[in-house]
Amino acid sequence: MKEIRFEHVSKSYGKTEVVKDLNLTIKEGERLILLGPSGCGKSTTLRMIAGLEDVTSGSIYMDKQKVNDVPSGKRNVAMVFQNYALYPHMKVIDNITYGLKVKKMSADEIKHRTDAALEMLQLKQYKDRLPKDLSGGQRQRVALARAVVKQGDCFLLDEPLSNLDAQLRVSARKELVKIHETFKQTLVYVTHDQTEAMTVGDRIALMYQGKLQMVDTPDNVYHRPANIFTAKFIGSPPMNVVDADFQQDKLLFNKQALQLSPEWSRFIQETGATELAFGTRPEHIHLSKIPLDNSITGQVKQVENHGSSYGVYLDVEGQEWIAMSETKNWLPNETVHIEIRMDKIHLFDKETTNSIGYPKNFYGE
Amino acid sequence: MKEIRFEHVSKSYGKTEVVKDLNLTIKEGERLILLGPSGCGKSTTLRMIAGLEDVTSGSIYMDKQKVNDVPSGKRNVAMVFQNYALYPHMKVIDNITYGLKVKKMSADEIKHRTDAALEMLQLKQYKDRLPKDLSGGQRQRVALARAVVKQGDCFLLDEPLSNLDAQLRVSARKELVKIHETFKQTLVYVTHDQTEAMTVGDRIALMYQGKLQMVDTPDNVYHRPANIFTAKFIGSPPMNVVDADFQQDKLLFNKQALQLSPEWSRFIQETGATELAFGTRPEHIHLSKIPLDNSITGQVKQVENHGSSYGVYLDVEGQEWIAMSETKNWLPNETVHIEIRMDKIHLFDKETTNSIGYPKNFYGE
Amino acid sequence: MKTNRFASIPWHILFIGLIIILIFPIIFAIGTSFKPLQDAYNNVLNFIPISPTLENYQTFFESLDVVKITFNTFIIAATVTLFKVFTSFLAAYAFVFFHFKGKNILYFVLISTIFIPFSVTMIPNYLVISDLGLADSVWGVILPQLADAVGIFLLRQSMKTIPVSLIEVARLDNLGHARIMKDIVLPLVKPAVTSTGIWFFILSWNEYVWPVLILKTVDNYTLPLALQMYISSEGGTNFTVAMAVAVITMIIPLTLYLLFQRYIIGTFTSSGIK
Amino acid sequence: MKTNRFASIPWHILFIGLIIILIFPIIFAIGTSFKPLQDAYNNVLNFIPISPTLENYQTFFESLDVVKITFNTFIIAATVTLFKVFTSFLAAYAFVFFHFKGKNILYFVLISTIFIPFSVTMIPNYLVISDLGLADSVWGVILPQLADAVGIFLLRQSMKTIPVSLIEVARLDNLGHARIMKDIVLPLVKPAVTSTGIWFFILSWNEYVWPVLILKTVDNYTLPLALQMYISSEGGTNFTVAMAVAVITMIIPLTLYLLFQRYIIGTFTSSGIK
Repeated sequence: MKEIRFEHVSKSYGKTEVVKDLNLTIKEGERLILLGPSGCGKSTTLRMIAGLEDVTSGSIYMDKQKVNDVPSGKRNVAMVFQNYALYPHMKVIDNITYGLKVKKMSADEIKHRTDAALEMLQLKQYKDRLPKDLSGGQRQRVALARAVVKQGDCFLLDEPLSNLDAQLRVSARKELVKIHETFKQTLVYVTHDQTEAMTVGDRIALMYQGKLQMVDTPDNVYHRPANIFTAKFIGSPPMNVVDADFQQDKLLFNKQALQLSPEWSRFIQETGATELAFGTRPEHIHLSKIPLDNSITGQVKQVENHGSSYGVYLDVEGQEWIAMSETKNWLPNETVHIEIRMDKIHLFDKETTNSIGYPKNFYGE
Repeated sequence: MKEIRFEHVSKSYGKTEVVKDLNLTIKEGERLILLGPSGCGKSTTLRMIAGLEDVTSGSIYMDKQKVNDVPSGKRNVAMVFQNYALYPHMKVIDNITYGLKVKKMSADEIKHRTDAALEMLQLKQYKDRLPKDLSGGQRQRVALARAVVKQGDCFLLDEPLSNLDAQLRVSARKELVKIHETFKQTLVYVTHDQTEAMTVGDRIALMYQGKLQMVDTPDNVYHRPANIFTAKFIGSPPMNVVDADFQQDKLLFNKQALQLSPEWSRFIQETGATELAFGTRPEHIHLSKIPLDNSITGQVKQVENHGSSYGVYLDVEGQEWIAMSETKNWLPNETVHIEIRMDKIHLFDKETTNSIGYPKNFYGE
Repeated sequence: MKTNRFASIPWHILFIGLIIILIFPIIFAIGTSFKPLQDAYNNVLNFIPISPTLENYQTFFESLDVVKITFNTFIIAATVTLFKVFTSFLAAYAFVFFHFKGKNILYFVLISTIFIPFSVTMIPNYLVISDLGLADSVWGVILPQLADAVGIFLLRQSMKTIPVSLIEVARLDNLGHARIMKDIVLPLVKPAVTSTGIWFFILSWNEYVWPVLILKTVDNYTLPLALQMYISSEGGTNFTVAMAVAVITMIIPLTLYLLFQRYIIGTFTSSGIK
Repeated sequence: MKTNRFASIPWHILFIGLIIILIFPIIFAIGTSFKPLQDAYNNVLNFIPISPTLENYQTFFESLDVVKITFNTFIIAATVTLFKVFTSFLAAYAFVFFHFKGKNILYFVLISTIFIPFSVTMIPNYLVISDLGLADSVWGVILPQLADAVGIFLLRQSMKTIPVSLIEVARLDNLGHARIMKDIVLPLVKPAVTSTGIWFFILSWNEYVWPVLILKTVDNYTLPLALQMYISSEGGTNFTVAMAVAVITMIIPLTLYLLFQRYIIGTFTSSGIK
């Protein structure tokens, strides 16, 4: 149970800077998700916490102690690897207890911890098997058990569910949350999967090209994205983010216009922004064959079946939009009317790609 | 453009039967998706069409011709492999034209086809690169181009998008549909991803443990699943499928009951089923803190953030349900009232796991 | 991949050729060792003895101290093998799991020695052994053979297949290198260690050029030296005896190979673990 | 993995030991080849010549037809290499991409021949060569060396890294095996083919035991035979000349190795493609 703090941490391999000036505080006992596409530096960040990678510049602290030069073995962290990293020649029980035995822990204590972990992860009947005789899900649980018995200060997980199939992943992530709620260690979890991030995390740290994009709760990351990257990365299908001009109290898409609320209009005027990117989630769009108040029009390009609803790809003044619809009765090239939930829109500065924020009193602030 | 027909096709490796008595007709020019979890036999099925695997018993026909003993090279099929299978030592352009050149096609025809493919797949500027100098998405497009120029009768794709990241997959599958609509070859597409299957397929053939589970349109597979496996495999989060008893006009969950519509009651009585499995999708459940008409109660176990909505795990009479909710104001162990859209329910025979169908006139039949 | 009908003539010719070149001489040697000299001369290319005899074996056992010679051969091969495997294991571990300056150059230089003719190093080694007073002793044969770049190469290849995360888990548990080598790396590369060891053993067992330079007394001879003695005997009158010695020389390596073939074929077909 | 501080004494001792055993004799040989005989006798363990001289090289060039000998060595090594690589390539292709009955047993038997002492097959081969009237000719040296199981093993290992789907794509395009081998497999395993070839070339270049049995006339000698002649000359009075011959013998293999080191180290560090 320790706080982990990154202060201006950078990491380079040769000339490639994979983590750039990272400042991040991981609170004691929280579940922090490091989320991002492959190559964004999230795994490297996790490995720097474990001491498996050197820090090129900056400092990492655990509570008050600077740990840059503390070797891995002295940091008291437990880690679950993507490939599980089980010792192939050791039985399940030996995999779990080996790390404790080399520490010369008392046999009683080892047994106590191991029994609890085997129980919690339903591994009792597999304890004499070799890893190769286990299914993927069982191996993953053994890796978890091995990390759990260590009772380290920090619990680090590197894409722990990515080798499981979709069904298993759902139950595994629930199990993980349960384990964390038992031990309450500081948990850092690396994933590229936004669903895992949303469901497991207390907070999400989104990274892209080595840079931290946003750190906040899943709700805020989803509903109040700090920049265009975050807006488009979180949510499936992704948010529509298109170019728009602001004039008086309207958003212009070429010749078409959307009326903004007085709060938004005043707010945009205050910030002085003119070149904007406009964001709206596909599920906040309502399509109609007949004209609606404050709507714009677009042409249907393609309809995709998503099961519970249909994804309708639209051409709106030369930009591609996607809207979710309950029905599939949309014909290619048909002109449709697009109504947007104006209380759920997002606006970004086109140059900095940052959100220009939200009007005060709009979200009850 | 050929019809492909499987008649009682089985395939075994030693004693393991990976495809069991498959009967399936793939219509001329359609997009058929072979969908299923890993190891279900879908790839083997595809490879039997290509002639890369022998058939153990049964027959495969292309139009009228039995092709069991026709070698791969004479079947005139084009295939895209999961790993793309680009020749690493050949430039993009050579990868694409090599197969045509060995057929001694005229240089004009080769150039004509290749230029069209490079154009369509936006590969012009990469044509002199080696595969290793391309991104994953570009490699995938080269593999597509190589298959396209062949203009074979059938277009076979083995998990063609699984090595791409989420964002790219969305655009790649749209591109694929567009290509198919240009050439209209019979297209067989193997995937384990239900979203791909739903969005790309004219029809979906769902396989599990070597057996065909259901072949139908995406809409029918989603809305009218033929059995419990199909019901739970398609949809995310998966459909709730729980044990229920039928008595008079009610479904019983232990001590709680749901009133069925007269159509359903009459229908169930006609089929004579009593031991049932009841299915309802998470998005067809409405949760409430106050009692509602025709509802049952359950205890909240866990709430998961899914971004646009929340997944609420419930304990209903000892069985786990999941419901989608717009809000997250559900406390652990709180008792909530569960209202179900009774026009969207599914019932299965517990023994055969097959759907017992739907009452006549219920879906306008 | 679908079964290939493997029926065309050129492929059959290839494999028959391979068998003739690689396997026929072995069968021939065994056959000849059971032939009387006269028979062997008259029917050189017929490898089945017309009147089988053990007299060649008898001659060998009567004229030399076979037990002593076999023991010499064994002690040299065993000691050389143990040392080579031990030093190769340590070096391979360092090359795979350490990062240090000049690592790649050092590896390159060491591996380069595989390509140096033995003749080049033979004399320098001989001089050192003479200076140390170890000429005509098995220890003189052993001393310059305590390390072998081939072993470093083979074990490094095998260790490279160990996922680095296994070592990282151990490091997070604060394990030292001795512990990691003994408890984790050694069990995982056991097949490679075994087959590298057998490879060294057999090479040393069959070695002629170096021992013949060091060992002068017939009592200190190894089996290949005894074999060569009969081969080069005046007038070729002993070549059937030589074949008998050859068969005896072959027995121990072949037994070892057959006993551990599972490991060896494993290392020679895959890359170690799984 | 994080940089390991590679500073502890035992590791240094290990690597210094390796260097002494593997590299020191080579430097020593080169040094001695430039020493006058007297100097070499007086300062055996000092490998830097006090008064460097070329007289050892001179002696060699004056007493033997060096060009002829080098040419013999070369023609044998080149022919043997070409054949071994060719037969190995075909056999490896069949073992990797065909499925036929008895494939695994055949592979096992062929690979087993790697472990058979050369002494065993030497006499049978010699008898056949004599019968064919090829004794004392380079062709007699070449003939029994047209195939080598080591080559089958190495090229099979390399071909196994080719994704089967590449071959399947070719088969869907109705390509024959000759075409697949030439256009797809050969370019992809070129590094392995090159380094296997160099390996065979160098082994054949350095070979002593077999050529000395076949080649009787000094004019037909190869470099290692010439070298051995000086080494075993009466009284050891020619050992500095022998070192000069050793250095000359080493030049061509070493040049080849350095020229193609990129390929060789590639094959010796990874498994062929990427």
